[in-house]
Amino acid sequence: MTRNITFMKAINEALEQAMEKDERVILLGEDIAGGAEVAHLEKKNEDAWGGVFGVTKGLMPKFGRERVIDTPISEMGYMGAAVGAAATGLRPVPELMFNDFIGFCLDTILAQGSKMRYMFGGKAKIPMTIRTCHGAGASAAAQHSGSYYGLLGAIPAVKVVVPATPYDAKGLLLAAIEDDNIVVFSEDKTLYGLKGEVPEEYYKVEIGKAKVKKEGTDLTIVTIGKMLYVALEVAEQLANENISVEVIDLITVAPWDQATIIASVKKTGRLVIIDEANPHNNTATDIASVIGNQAFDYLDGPIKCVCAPHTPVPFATNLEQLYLPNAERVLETAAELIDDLKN
Amino acid sequence: MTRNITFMKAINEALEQAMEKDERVILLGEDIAGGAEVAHLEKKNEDAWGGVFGVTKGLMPKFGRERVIDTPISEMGYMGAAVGAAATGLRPVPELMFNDFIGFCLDTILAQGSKMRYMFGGKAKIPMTIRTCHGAGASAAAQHSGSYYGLLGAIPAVKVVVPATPYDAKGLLLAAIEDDNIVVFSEDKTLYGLKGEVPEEYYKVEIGKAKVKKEGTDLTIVTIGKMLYVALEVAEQLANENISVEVIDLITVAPWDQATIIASVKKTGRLVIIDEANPHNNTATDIASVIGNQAFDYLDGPIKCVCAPHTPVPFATNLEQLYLPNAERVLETAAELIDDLKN
Amino acid sequence: MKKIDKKRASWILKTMSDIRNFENETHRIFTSGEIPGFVHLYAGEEAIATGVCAHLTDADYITSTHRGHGHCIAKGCDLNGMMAEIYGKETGLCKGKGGSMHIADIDKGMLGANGMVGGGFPIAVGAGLRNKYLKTKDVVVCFFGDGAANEGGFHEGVNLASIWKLPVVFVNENNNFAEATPQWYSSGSKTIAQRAEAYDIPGERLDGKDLVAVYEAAGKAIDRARKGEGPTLLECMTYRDYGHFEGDEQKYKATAGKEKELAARDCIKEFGTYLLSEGLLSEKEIAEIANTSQKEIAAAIKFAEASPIPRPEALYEDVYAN
Amino acid sequence: MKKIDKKRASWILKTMSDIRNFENETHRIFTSGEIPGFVHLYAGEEAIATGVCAHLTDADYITSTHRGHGHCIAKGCDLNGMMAEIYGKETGLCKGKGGSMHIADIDKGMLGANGMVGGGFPIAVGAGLRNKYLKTKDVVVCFFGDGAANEGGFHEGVNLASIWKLPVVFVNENNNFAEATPQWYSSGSKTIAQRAEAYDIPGERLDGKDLVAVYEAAGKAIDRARKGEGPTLLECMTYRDYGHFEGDEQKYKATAGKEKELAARDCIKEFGTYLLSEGLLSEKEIAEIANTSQKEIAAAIKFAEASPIPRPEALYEDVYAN
Ligand SMILES: Cc1ncc(C[n+]2csc(CCOP(=O)(O)OP(=O)(O)O)c2C)c(N)n1
Ligand SMILES: Cc1ncc(C[n+]2csc(CCOP(=O)(O)OP(=O)(O)O)c2C)c(N)n1
Ligand SMILES: [Mg+2]
Ligand SMILES: [Mg+2]
Repeated sequence: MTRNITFMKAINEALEQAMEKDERVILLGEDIAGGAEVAHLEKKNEDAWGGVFGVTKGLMPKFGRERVIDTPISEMGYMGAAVGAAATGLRPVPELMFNDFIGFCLDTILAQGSKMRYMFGGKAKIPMTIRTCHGAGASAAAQHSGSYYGLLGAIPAVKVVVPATPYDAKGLLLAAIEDDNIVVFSEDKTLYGLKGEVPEEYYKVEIGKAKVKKEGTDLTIVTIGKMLYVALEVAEQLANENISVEVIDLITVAPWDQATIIASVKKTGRLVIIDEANPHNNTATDIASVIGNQAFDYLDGPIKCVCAPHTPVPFATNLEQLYLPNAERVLETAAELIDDLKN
Repeated sequence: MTRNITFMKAINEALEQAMEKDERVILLGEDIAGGAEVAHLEKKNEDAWGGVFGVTKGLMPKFGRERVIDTPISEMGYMGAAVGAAATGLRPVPELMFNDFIGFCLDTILAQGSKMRYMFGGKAKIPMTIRTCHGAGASAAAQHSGSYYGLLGAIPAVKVVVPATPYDAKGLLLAAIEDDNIVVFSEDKTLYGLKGEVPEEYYKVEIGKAKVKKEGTDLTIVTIGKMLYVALEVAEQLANENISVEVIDLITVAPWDQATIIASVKKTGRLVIIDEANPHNNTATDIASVIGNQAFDYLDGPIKCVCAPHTPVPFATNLEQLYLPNAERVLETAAELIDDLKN
Repeated sequence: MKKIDKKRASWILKTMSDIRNFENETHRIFTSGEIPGFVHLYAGEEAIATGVCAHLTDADYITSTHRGHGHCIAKGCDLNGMMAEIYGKETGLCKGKGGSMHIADIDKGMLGANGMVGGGFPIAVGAGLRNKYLKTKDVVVCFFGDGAANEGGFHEGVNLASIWKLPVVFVNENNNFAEATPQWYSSGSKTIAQRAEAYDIPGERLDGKDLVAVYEAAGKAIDRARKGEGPTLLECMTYRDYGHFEGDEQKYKATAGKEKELAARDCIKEFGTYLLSEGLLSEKEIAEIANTSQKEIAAAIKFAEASPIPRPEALYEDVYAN
Repeated sequence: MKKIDKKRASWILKTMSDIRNFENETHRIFTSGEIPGFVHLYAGEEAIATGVCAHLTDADYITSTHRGHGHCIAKGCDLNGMMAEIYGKETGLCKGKGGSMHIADIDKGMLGANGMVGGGFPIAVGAGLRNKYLKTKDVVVCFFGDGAANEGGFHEGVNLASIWKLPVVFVNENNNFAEATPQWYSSGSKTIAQRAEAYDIPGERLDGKDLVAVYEAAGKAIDRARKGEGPTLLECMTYRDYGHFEGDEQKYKATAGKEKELAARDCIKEFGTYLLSEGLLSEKEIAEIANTSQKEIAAAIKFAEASPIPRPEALYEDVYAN
């Protein structure tokens, strides 16, 4: 059965179903339950927080503190512990509260977890899913608003997924937890309240497969995460001008789906990529480079990237709104490609 | 006066001259002197190591342990200390022994040093130069052979330079130390023994400016670090087939020099970029994306990137050689662009 | 260490009151929805920032935490600029680009609130290294929470300060919780002070609600640092009046017992009692200080509200130096 | 803890000899230029890996360091596979893709040598968490150097093991140096053992050249861990016979005094003397073990030399699972 539930609830449900299905799945993170060893909470088997945004709420009461493990503020320690637990047979799902904290635990991913299998000649596998959140728009300022899925996606052996809808969030997270590799599952913190249709049962969304969210013939827009909604807005506006936009939600940032994008570009000849990350060495530029090479003969114009500026995220609300790629900027960019179509 | 000295000596000399010129310049790192508080060394005012490759050899005897500071194995601690010292008026030059250790100290760069100026409304400046080394080819295996200049180059406010010649190494390092920003100075460990002409005196090479190392009209090859020598080899081979290659040494990876590349591509219409980093979200793809956009109308074919494969660096010598971009692979790639020119 | 004379007593009481009023007002305004983002209030812990910073000049440095308003005020940052910053206004200390978690004023020796728990350790070490290298007598105070004591940076930072005998005082604010996680769960050691043993430096746990206790312990540690004798670790037991951040339900807080008693204590009132008993200030003088403080905070709010938002171009400014 | 009976004594002596011979031969071959890369030799420290691993089964885990050959051998890894790995051959334990710094055999409970100093702490904690979660009685030993004790990961790892009472024994190999930096320079604390105080766990410094001392201290700590009583920190004082890595001039080593005396000790000879005095093995038996060991190492070298280099396609394999 399908219900209309929030993005946050979809993630919570995926965690619950993954834990029900497989005893090896454990969660680790700072205050993902909250209130460990606080007597009156323990007595009532209650979690004080359920994560800073409440995403893991209710899981500790259901599965106990053995499986929903509050950690001290020791990102390197518990993220590396997840690597160790995964290498020895568990399927940990650590939470990095904000992806901006990656600088504290990158070694455990970059040098340890992602390389073990290769360095050990194929003997290890590291089935772990790192849940984290990214994105500006919540006035969380420079150190809590970055988008680092692209930085992580550059690491061989690491998969990175960025869901944009409650449906995909649930199905992708279930797929990630079943995956035998390190999968980074990056949630846009401003989407937690977004509602959408989500089946009750256990299902998976394929990692590595992009989704065509709207078919079109004149212009392809590829999006990551909540940039999907920017693209849909743009598509609607351009439809008024009789320009037909194909919108592709990338979903998996690494390894991203070349086939779907190439097929679309062959049709439209025009490509814009929207990525909230800082503009250099990111997923958008990677796509532009690969597609520019693979589909060169089909392109009617240059591939355009619309990204955040090359700056930290500012606190003031008006500046933060300017920081985020929006429909206006995408329309301006698209205009450079479709001028000839307008009449 | 100009002498023929090694890449390593050029760096050593730059450090020496920078320290002579400005008392605020101090060096920090693991065994950059070596033997701190070992009685018989202290008596002779001798350094036991001078860095793991000997790059900083002789600087402690000359400037003392107050300015050439051996650190414990605490990358986060001393790299962050460099940020703190820079924010309060010194010009520290910390050494990260291998760039692969970035996962231990990324926070101090990503979240602290690079963002301070912005977060503080322009009140801070962080004049520090991080010396580190990258690159495969020394049988140093997966955790000591990576190339992460592109990862660092993605961070706003961080400049990244990668010298390919002794001349540029000295002049760039002096420029980096005079720069008021965080500059990552990434040395290819396999170049340390390379000799070249280097002036004795203090001089600077401009950060942000690429160098045309060889002029040509048919094909542009942009290189990073030692990939320059791969390109020069390719250029020579193609010259035999009457194909004229322009070789550009990027030198500065962030922010990289658009103007020089665009000017070249306008002339040649064909672009190959060689980057030893893993292939996704790296500097090569960034260049391909930007140039593909800016110079679209001048391109006779797709922009091609030749990078390391999407794998860790293998230990076995034969595999490591396959891992590295080489002339053969670049020639194959170039062939796709210049087939029409051959006769 | 200077004694608490009348002038000092006034400064301390004023500073504690400024912090309390600033935080109470921020709480009120946040609840009304006018301040965006994450805000962590320092109310309840005033004795620590104030008792420590009473020993510092503008030439001394501090590193702060996400709960940084108190440290800012105690270090002498401008109240108007602070409030405007929290509002995200152009007149803010950081031009509205930092916000509550990143307020800083390097000219005042305030090296920034910090959104990264434990982010201050290495920065403080670096500032201490600079002080030692330049042969100044200036010190650095690194404020950090009980939760931060479990970050690797604590270990690296304190160890570096120890081996290099840096003039850094590590001031732990043990308010019993890191978010919703109690210190007694997250630390292997019963106290944070005992971790000093791992670096052969002095470590002391003390009553962080008692201004005089903090003032004296900090005074000793700072004197020691100025004399070049190296770092000290002080663990100040305290409690926060509000939740971890604005919006926290605080379910984890004790409903009775010792923790509740600690929660009930008011460090400003206690200091007032001390001042009266020592004859340092009169009831009237105390009331006047309270009054002035309230007015200044009210003025800061007016200033912030009347200030313009940043110009759009500010988005691109202040990335690179030069 | 099991006593050192005849069988155990033979295993211990054989293991120590294997390590010594493996390292001496590796030194010889490296000098001849046939082995590439960075190689860090364990010779001189045999008593630690052996005395500790004598208590372990294949179901127990260890994490190792860049100086990992000794741990590998003591944990029962195949000598042929190890030598072939160091040569970068297809028949190596890691198919030649890891090399000296990354030898591993998860089936033997050996979670890998590690090129990152301190890289083993969190991994050991994770394996310990797994053991506890699965309610096994298996333990994890985390070997680490004196230099590694200054990494933040030490602090985070030991603290996590302490609060979760994990079955992890932290075995510090204090060989006086991290590369060319002495422990007495890099650590604020005089001993590493005293850092146990920061986590309220037992900590002990002991003679790491004395097999029996290591065997007994490790036995106690491992028993404690198996019983669910949590982690222990052991600091084993030792010295390496060779330089930090092959090629090191070792200028920093003492030329006289206590350090030089430590350097002169041979833990294998000392253990031999013990065996004779206890009547556990005869001179002849000892000589036989030495002999067998030499032959096995010689065979391992032959095996490695005769083995093929990896197929080119191996470059692309073993990145992703599935
Ligand atoms: C590196 C990092 N990890 C986690 C967080 C999320 N976080 C913010 S405040 C906090 C609790 C800090 O506790 P403590 O150090 O005791 O300071 P307090 O809030 O009690 O003043 C946490 C976990 C963070 N901001 N940075
Ligand atoms: C994170 C990290 N920092 C630095 C190094 C370089 N390095 C390799 S071994 C070593 C010294 C290690 O000393 P110690 O822990 O005492 O072990 P030992 O070599 O004495 O066995 C250093 C600094 C590294 N490999 N990894
Ligand atoms: Mg706290
Ligand atoms: Mg050592």
